[in-house]
Amino acid sequence: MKKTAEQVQGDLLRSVLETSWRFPLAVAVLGIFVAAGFSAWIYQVYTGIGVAGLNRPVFWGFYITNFVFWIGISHAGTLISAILRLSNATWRRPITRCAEVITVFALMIGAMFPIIHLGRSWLFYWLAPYPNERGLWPNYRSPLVWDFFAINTYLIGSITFLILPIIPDCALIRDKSAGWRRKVYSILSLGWRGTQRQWHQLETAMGIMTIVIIPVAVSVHTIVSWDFAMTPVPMWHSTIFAPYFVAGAIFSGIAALIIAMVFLRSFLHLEEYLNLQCFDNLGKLLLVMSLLWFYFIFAERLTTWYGNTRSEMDVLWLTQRGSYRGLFWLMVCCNFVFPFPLLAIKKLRTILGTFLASSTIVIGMWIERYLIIVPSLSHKFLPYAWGTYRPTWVEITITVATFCSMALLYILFSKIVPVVSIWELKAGLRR
Amino acid sequence: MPPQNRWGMLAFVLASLTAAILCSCSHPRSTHDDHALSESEIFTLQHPTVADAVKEFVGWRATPVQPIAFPHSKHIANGIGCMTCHIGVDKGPVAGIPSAKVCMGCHVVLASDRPEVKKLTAYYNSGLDISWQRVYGFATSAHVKFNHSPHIRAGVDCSRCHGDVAKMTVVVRAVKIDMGFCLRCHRAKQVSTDCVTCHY
Amino acid sequence: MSHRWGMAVDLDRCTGCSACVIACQAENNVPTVGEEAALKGRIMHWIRIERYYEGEFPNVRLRFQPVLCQQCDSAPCEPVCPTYASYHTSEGLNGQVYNRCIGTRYCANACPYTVRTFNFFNPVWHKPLHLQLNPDVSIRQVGVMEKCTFCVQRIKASEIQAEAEGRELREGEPTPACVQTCAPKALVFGDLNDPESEVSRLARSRRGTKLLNELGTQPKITYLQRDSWNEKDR
Amino acid sequence: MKRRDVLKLGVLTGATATLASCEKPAQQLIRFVPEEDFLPGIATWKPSLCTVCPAGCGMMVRIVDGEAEVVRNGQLGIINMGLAKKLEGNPKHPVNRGKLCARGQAGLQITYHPDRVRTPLKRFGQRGSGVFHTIGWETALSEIVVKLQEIRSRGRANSIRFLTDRVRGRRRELINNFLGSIGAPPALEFDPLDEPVLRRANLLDFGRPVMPSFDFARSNYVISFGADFLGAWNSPVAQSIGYGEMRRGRPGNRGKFVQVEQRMSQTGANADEWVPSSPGTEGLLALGLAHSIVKERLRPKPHESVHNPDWAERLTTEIYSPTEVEKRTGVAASSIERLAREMASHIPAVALIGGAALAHTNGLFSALAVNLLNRILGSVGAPGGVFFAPGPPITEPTSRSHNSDFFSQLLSGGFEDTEALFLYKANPVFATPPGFEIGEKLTRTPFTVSFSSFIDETSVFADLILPDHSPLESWLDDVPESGTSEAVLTLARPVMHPLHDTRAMPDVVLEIANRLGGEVREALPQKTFEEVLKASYSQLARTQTCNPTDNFDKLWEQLLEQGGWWDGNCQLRLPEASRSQFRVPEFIAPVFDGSEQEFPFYFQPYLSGTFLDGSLAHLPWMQELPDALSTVMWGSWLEVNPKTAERLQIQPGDLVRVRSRHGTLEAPAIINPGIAFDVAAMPMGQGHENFGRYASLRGANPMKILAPTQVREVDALAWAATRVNLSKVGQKGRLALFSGALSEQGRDRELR
Repeated sequence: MKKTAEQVQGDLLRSVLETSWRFPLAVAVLGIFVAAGFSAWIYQVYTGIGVAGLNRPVFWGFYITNFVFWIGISHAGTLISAILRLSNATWRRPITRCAEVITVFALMIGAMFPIIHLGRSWLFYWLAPYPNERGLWPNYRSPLVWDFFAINTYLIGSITFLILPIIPDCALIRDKSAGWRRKVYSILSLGWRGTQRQWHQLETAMGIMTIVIIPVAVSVHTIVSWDFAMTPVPMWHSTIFAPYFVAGAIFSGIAALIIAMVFLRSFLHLEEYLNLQCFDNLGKLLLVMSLLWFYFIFAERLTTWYGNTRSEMDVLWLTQRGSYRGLFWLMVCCNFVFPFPLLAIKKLRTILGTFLASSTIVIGMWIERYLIIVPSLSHKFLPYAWGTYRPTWVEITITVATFCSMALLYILFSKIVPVVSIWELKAGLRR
Repeated sequence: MPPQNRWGMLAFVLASLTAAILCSCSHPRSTHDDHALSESEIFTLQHPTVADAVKEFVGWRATPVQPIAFPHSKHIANGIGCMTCHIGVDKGPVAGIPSAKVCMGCHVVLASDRPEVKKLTAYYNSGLDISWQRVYGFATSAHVKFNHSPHIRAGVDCSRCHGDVAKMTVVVRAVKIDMGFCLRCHRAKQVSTDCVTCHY
Repeated sequence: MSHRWGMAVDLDRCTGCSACVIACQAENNVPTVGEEAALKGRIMHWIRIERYYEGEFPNVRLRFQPVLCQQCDSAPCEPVCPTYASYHTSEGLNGQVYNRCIGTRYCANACPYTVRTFNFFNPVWHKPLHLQLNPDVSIRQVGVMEKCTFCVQRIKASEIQAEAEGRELREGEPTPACVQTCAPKALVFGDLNDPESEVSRLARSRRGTKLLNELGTQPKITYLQRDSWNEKDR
Repeated sequence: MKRRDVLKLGVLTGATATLASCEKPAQQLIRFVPEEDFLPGIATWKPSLCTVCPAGCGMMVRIVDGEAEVVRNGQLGIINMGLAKKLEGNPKHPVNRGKLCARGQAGLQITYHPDRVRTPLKRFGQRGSGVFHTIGWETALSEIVVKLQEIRSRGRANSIRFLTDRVRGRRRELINNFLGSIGAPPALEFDPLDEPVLRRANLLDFGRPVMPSFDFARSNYVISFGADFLGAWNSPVAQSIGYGEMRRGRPGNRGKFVQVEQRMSQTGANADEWVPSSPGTEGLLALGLAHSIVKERLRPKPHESVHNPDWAERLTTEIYSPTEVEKRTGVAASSIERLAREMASHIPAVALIGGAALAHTNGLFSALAVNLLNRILGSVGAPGGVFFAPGPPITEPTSRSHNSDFFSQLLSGGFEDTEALFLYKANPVFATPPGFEIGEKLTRTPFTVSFSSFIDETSVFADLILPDHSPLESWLDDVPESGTSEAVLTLARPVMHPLHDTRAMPDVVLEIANRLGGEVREALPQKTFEEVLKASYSQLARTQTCNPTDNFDKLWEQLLEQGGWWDGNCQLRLPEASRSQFRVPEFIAPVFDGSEQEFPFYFQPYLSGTFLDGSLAHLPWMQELPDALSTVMWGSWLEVNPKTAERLQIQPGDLVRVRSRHGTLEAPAIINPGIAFDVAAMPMGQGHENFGRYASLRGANPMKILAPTQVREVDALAWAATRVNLSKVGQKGRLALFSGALSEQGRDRELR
């Protein structure tokens, strides 16, 4: 039986207005992990980047892997919801917001890593252009500077994209609550009165953002891929990298979204809203991306193998049958072999099925980034200078901490704002 | 012990551990196989304390306190040129700081009754030199190599960078010498502003 | 006239004695990192002698190949640096401005010759070993990239000397530390803009090749390949 | 727990200087008035000479002023002083002509080494325990004087011994004069870098017990039997310069270089043709070549050059025919004949021998065989050949005694009765097989004084350590023995003031002589070594052969300015090779210690290109310099052929136990394609018990498993005459490799 607008409202506001014992516990546990990661970073800054496992020739390791990974995850939300908004898919209504939230937080986390990874983190601001009498500016030919601008644009964009549809809901909470909470939300709701004019402005704003955000999102991961593709490193210097990275980003993004949704629906009792239909549709999307991913890696590997340049073949074989073969084949299983049946077969494309598939995909995509970065660096052109890389506890702690911080931020967010857009759902009911 | 043995460590253990290290990290880490070395036994660029690091970062430097209140004004007034005492400045990179030996060259007879000169004599007689405190000079993190002699050949007046020392009793840092300061002059005189001219 | 510093490495003369490595270390304040760091592959030498075995016993051959910064004309390390810490100097060297370096290590990835070394920690000297440090070269801090500079401090010194004496630089001055000490004269340094200089002459040799020439980095170092002996040579 | 001892020791030695400084940071230290005048920040170059190996190269030292923490009359303070910053070759010096090897340049770190002995030390507790406490010079000196007087009063002066490493020129003269004047035998020398076998051969053949020099620059063909002449053998810098010219110095004429050895050395790596012969048969191969040249009349009248009838008749016998030689050497007869033809048709051709080839029981035979080959090639004293550096035109320092004497003493047990022993630099405890029991002998010696600047395995037994100045802080002179065609005297004044409370050994000896009084003082009237040098160099002015001058002081200044005396026009011709008649030994197969069944591998230690015999292992620069071939840093290793490793299932880096009849050691394995299947090679120089923080308890010392075998007819250690067996320990060793791949294809992945 179909729920009335009031019931919907109640279900969705519950998470904000009532607090269960689970909330503080989760915050505490995650908080400890995040604190650990933070102190590990302080230790690194104090002692020197050498406490990481990096060396010559492997100058980039876990940190850049995480950077690429999180920027990839950030494609979960904005892009998906934007596309779905454009295509006016109604089933998108309950999921758009939790998707956009992932984008914003994943971006924040991802953007931290280049700074963590710097030899002299305290000078990161030299990436930003600011007038000075030394007449020094950042080097606009450097992909890292492109990154700086792309990521910031994307961050601002997606924050706006997230905030806009939140305003009416904040107004709603304001009206429903009293005391301090009323004060807070009356500020957050930016004087939303729900007048015809305001609704119209919101719609147009969303319309514009939806269109603007898509090219921005694509550009971000394109540029991240160029960090690698622009340098003459075996297996990096390839034109396929830009689309390959974008596809991979959306791939891992959707997977992350599905995982997030599973937790939300169980913890916040949103079973009716984040229902099988959402998972089924997302599952189909995921299947497409999985096939696309496999197509890309196949194309990349085949071209390299056929081209048969010595330096590139060294890396190719190193990953496929050398010391990295274990990781490589695990990645292939995680990203394709295992999820493919789960997503392809209708019977298996259940909530559990999509959840399992997504989990392996997230792991697989992390490994993929690792395998793009480390083997190539360890086997550059002059064999005499070949090396290996092994992460230290500092890198591992920080990596773990970032996953926890993602969860933490998500939980806190769901405490402040309903993770499912109430007014959009109502709008859906009205039809 | 290879790192992967530590992989199992729980994060909150690490938190306390790192915190402990942070507190205990009072002397710079030796990249050599660890011998228990006190600060005085090793030479490194690491700042002794975090505070020092911050000071250098914001470019704050303490004003030097000289062991002897040496009046530049008086000496210049008596017609002693800079290069009489600061030898080598026109030949090489650095301007020499005269040792007590040089001072005594005159002061064994001149003004030997003045209190400050008495201090000087006391130093010299006990075989000691005066530990003058640096007034100018660059932070190590500037990685800059300045050479006086070409500037003097180019006719740059000492006061251009060191202020009007003739009017100073005890020298103070009258000019803030930063990269902007150098560049303004280099641009004006149309001499090289290539980074590697000074930074290597 | 402006200079274009270059080098020639005659692999037929090089004996792999490593004198250049220590000369460089002494001249440029290259720190020793200790066994732990060495195990991690973090030693800091600016020049290394690569050795490659060929064949099987008893028909074994061995090649030595000194590798240092190739001072490329089209250097992959330069465009990628976000802060211009690695840049092209007016005399065509691949400059490395330590104080401008924030330690992205991007240049080191881009360098196909793996000649850039990185200060993973602040270097340490057990006193009084620090008294040997060369005052003409800055001591690099933690988090800073460094590499062979063709002994730019020597270049600058001799330029200032020439300016003081009001003359042009002569052939043979300046000389980097590695070249100065090379007993079999395998390393030759000079001005490529001067067609008469020995280095220009060697750069035109029939045995001349560039390291990883196919990458189009246009190195300023020419490697003269080893010859095999044949009866006719008299 | 052993390491802790070493640390304790390190702390104790550093005591005076560091303890004071521990409390107060540098800027609070007192300042001393500078002892010298200099232009601040402006480098000056002062001549000096290199003492790290026997080559005796001339150096220029770059001096720039700086602030140093020094001890002056008991106080720690800062002083502005000229500091040595870099060592380079002296461009004018005939031996190294402006060039200097890695080891020589690293010598700079000896002066600034943190573990240098900074003040006189007195043994404290057990002999050899390595625990000392600091004492003043006055007490130390008077103690020695009293002891010497006591010994002389008992008429046992002849039981006083002075053991040095290679020390030449006035320092040796001074030591021997001192010993003579107190009635003691001349100083004994122990220098692992020396080649006593070759000296003996040259004495027999040419009447001079001298290391040879080579004129590679003009040779068209060089064949080296095991001599690492581009690495650490004889006069490497001079030889490298010559080699470069031989290769590329003469347009259109590139000389050929052939190396004969079982393990590819850094020198062998540069050969056009690398010939592995079985160990100890190098001499046979040389004779095989000689045989073919004579038989096939490849040289005009080869018999003329064969001065010794023994040789003459033996050469032609069949036992040296290529076919016969092939049987023993494993080198194909065809290639022997080919090589013979090549070298005979590419005159000037020169042969040399050194290293392991001389360290077999039949080393002397091999050396004589190579000398013969040189005679037949007509390259003795000829351009592009082998020659002997002329001696300087002033009185040769009293003739050197070489390792031989020391070894004969050891072997004859003559060392036992020693009452007082003076040690200068020599470190026999480290560099001799345990069979000689030198450690035990030292513990039994009643009174031992060491002039060492470091507490090493030998000086740790001393009762008194009177630290010498570092070479850069001392007056030095030297007479290079080889590597030059000119007569050379290298002379150097101190280039910097001493950092620590040390004194130059010669000055201390003079001081002791002075205090002993009587005929000793009369024999050594001078107060300082500088006076001694000046006195004996004054002869130069009087020498008739080369432009004599009446103004010696002017000449003296010139010498100090230039860094010594040498003169192209003043060549002393090599005396026509004496046709000395001696019984040529028959070829006898080399004898090895240990049965082939139980110990299947020939064990071949070799002089490390970085540490030499180990005397440079304490320098961090040397420890971190990747070995030219194995590319190992901060450790030692064992080299085996890939096939052998495969057979024993040894992976690179596996810890391997090496066992001989005289001991065992463990070292990580390195796969070396350039080594014979039945040979296991290991570098000397690591495995120090006591040698400062960088070397102590690092790696393993191959000398410690060697048999105390003697070379036939020479008092010398046959250090390549031991057999070993190899077994896996079953764990990985610590191995810091620099190289990432063995071959350029990069197929053979290495540890990194």
